[in-house]
Amino acid sequence: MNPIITLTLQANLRYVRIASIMACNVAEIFADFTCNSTDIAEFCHAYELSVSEAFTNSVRYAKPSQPEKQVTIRFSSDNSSLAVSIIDTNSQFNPVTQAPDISNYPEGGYGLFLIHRLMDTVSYTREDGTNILTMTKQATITHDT
Amino acid sequence: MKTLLVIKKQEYEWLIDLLPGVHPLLVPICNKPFIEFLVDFAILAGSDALRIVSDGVLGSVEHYCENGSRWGVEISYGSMRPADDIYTVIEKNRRFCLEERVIIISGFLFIRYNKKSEYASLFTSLPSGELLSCPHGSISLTGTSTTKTETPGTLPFSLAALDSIGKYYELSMEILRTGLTHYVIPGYSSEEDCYIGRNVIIQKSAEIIKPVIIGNNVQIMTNSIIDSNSVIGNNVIIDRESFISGSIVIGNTYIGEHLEVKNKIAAGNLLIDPESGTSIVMEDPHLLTAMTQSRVAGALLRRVVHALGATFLILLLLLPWLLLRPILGLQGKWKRKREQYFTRLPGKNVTLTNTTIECTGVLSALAKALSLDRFTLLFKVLSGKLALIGNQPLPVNPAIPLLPNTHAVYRPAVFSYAEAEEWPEIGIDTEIVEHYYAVHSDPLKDIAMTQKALFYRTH
Amino acid sequence: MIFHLDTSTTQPLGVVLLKKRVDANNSSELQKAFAQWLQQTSNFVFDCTKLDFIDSSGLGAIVSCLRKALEHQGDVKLAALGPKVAMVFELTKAKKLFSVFSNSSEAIQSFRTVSPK
Amino acid sequence: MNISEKTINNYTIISLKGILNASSAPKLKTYIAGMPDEQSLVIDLENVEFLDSSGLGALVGIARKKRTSRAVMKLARMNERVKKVFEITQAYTLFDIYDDVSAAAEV
Repeated sequence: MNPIITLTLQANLRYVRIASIMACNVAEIFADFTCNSTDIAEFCHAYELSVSEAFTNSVRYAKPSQPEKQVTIRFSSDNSSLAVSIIDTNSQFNPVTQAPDISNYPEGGYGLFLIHRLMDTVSYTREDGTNILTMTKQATITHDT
Repeated sequence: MKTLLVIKKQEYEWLIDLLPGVHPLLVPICNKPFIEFLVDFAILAGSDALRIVSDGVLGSVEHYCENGSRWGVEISYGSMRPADDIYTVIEKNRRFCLEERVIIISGFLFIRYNKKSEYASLFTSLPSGELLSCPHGSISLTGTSTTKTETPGTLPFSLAALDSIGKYYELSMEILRTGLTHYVIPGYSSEEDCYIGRNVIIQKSAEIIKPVIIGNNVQIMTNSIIDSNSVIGNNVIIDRESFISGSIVIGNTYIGEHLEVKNKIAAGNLLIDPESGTSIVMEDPHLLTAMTQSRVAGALLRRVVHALGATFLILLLLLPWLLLRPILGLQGKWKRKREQYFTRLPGKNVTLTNTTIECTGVLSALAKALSLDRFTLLFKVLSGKLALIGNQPLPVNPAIPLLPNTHAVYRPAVFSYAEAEEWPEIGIDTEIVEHYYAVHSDPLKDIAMTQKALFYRTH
Repeated sequence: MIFHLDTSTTQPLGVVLLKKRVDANNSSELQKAFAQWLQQTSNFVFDCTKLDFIDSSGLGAIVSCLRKALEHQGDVKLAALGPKVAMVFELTKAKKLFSVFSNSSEAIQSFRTVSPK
Repeated sequence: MNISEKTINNYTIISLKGILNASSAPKLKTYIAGMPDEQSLVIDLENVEFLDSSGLGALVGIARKKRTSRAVMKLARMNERVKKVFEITQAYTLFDIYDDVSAAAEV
């Protein structure tokens, strides 16, 4: 995986849109070179949504004791897939997720579930007090038959 | 003209249990997904837009049909609540139904039609209201006709409700026997009762009797017989000496050796009797093959052979690994990721280090050629956690906590049979190839396959 | 597994009521017991009224019983196959090896009409 | 995000424009909280460019409130991007979804 760009933002919900627009744009530039035009919109939307979800989670779980918290978004890619990592210094969390029980009208808890459904692989590692949530999706290369 | 399809989950739910893994609207009838028959009909009737409305999940249907550009019709999707009646559904889709005439097909219905008949002008001239109905649904028309013509006494189409597996089977057989020319059926056909897909391998000694439909990527092995009135789906293997008659073999099914499938539906590891609805699970690996093999002795021998093979490879690759690993590590080309994978035992997982070598430069090319990325995995063979060659390990997916049961034979391994055969490493084809070899391999063949895998990975 | 000897026929007939499942866990039990029964008679009816699951080991065991009975100039006839069990027999073509009857009295009767040599 | 309001029959039509995510969802919640609980709503989503689960959560929260106070809440004119989120989470099962605002405000 080759690094593309890294963006560090203040952990504030005000900036969630910056993160997700950035993800959408990076995905679009990446997909432009790799996949057929029909799938680009869906590919980009998956990144826009997933980063929006992950960034929101990072901000929500930031400890209020450290107001100058930051969240880093790092993009890297290889020939066919694009990875985005969301890195924060919050406490450890459990990334395994299940579908929320919709019949109870839950107001939250959809975030990680959505990410898992939108992305091909989602991996979570904890290194030196940082959480790294990496989401990867394969750009669909449709073969002409 | 537009067409509104209203299909409630409650009407198709029964099919989910019987044929799991495929959305009922995509269940193949004579190798063509159900929904496509309706799309074809809508187009024949002159529709330029089609909306599919359901209270159930339509994700995979959307994924399959997309926006309809493939058929030159605009397809959209809508949702409804289980309790909604047809008028509420029309209200919820008012914008869609506005201004034009709309054919409303409600229920999990198959429409019998004939592609040679003229439907477009018929539908513009028909008066509004219900055209046909049956206990499980109806077809009706909104808006007023532009031309004044006599309503024909009988309409050139009829309804067949899909409410049981028996009906599904009957309908498939009816189309196969008498209706193949009425519909667009996938596959190559030089005779009207025989359709064969792409990449079909039929052994010389195998016998095929019409009428028959065979899908893509099908292998029919030595001395097997596909008797009349059979539908073989895509990616199916019919193994040696087996006999298929009057049966539907759904895609991605493996039929083992010496089996007799008569008037049944085979889907994955399920065998269904359409008449009684009884189904048995062919999860017992022996039922997939001949019955007499001694499995235990084979398993032990296999383990020993695999361990010896792994030891050999470890000794061979140790020096290159010791030399190249630190260099590539320093260059940052050696990437590792630990992930959980399923083992053969349900509920037990194994953590494997997945190594990827960035393919730039001579050294990494060399490391890749020597399969050094799999080096550490070889030790798992010695401890019996992995086989040397077998299936590609399946990553544990939190959305699916258990090993999908389509893998009747699953042996996670360092190298996969698919790699040895140079099949694409993803997708359902791989599964079938791996399944085939997993059932057919013996320890000696395994060594040969490992060699092949090592060889092909370098090219 | 319940075994009894029916002596109403010209030759004694072994009637075996198979249990709920005959599978990898208990098929060897059947084979062992069958060797014992063979010392008393070589004609058998396997009553499958209660049998509702069979896997290939179970099937293998029943086929091996048949083979041994044939070696002793006898036969194994099957009675009252449930739908799932019947499907396994059909699928594996094992059904062709056996005479199958809808209930055990018919199967017993069939041994009476065909007089054994 | 912009919120505008009009009335058709007994329904208040809330039209949203822009982004509905964690940073804008509170604005919607506050806006709705300023209305009587018994007021039935149609939320017009035609101009929602982007919605994530925080936005969805806000809509689900409003739906729950309306349900307890026996008022009606309907959604109208969902675009494909918004629909995707409803579909994955199966949230569409909680709402009456119309493709036309006036049809939604009729019954």
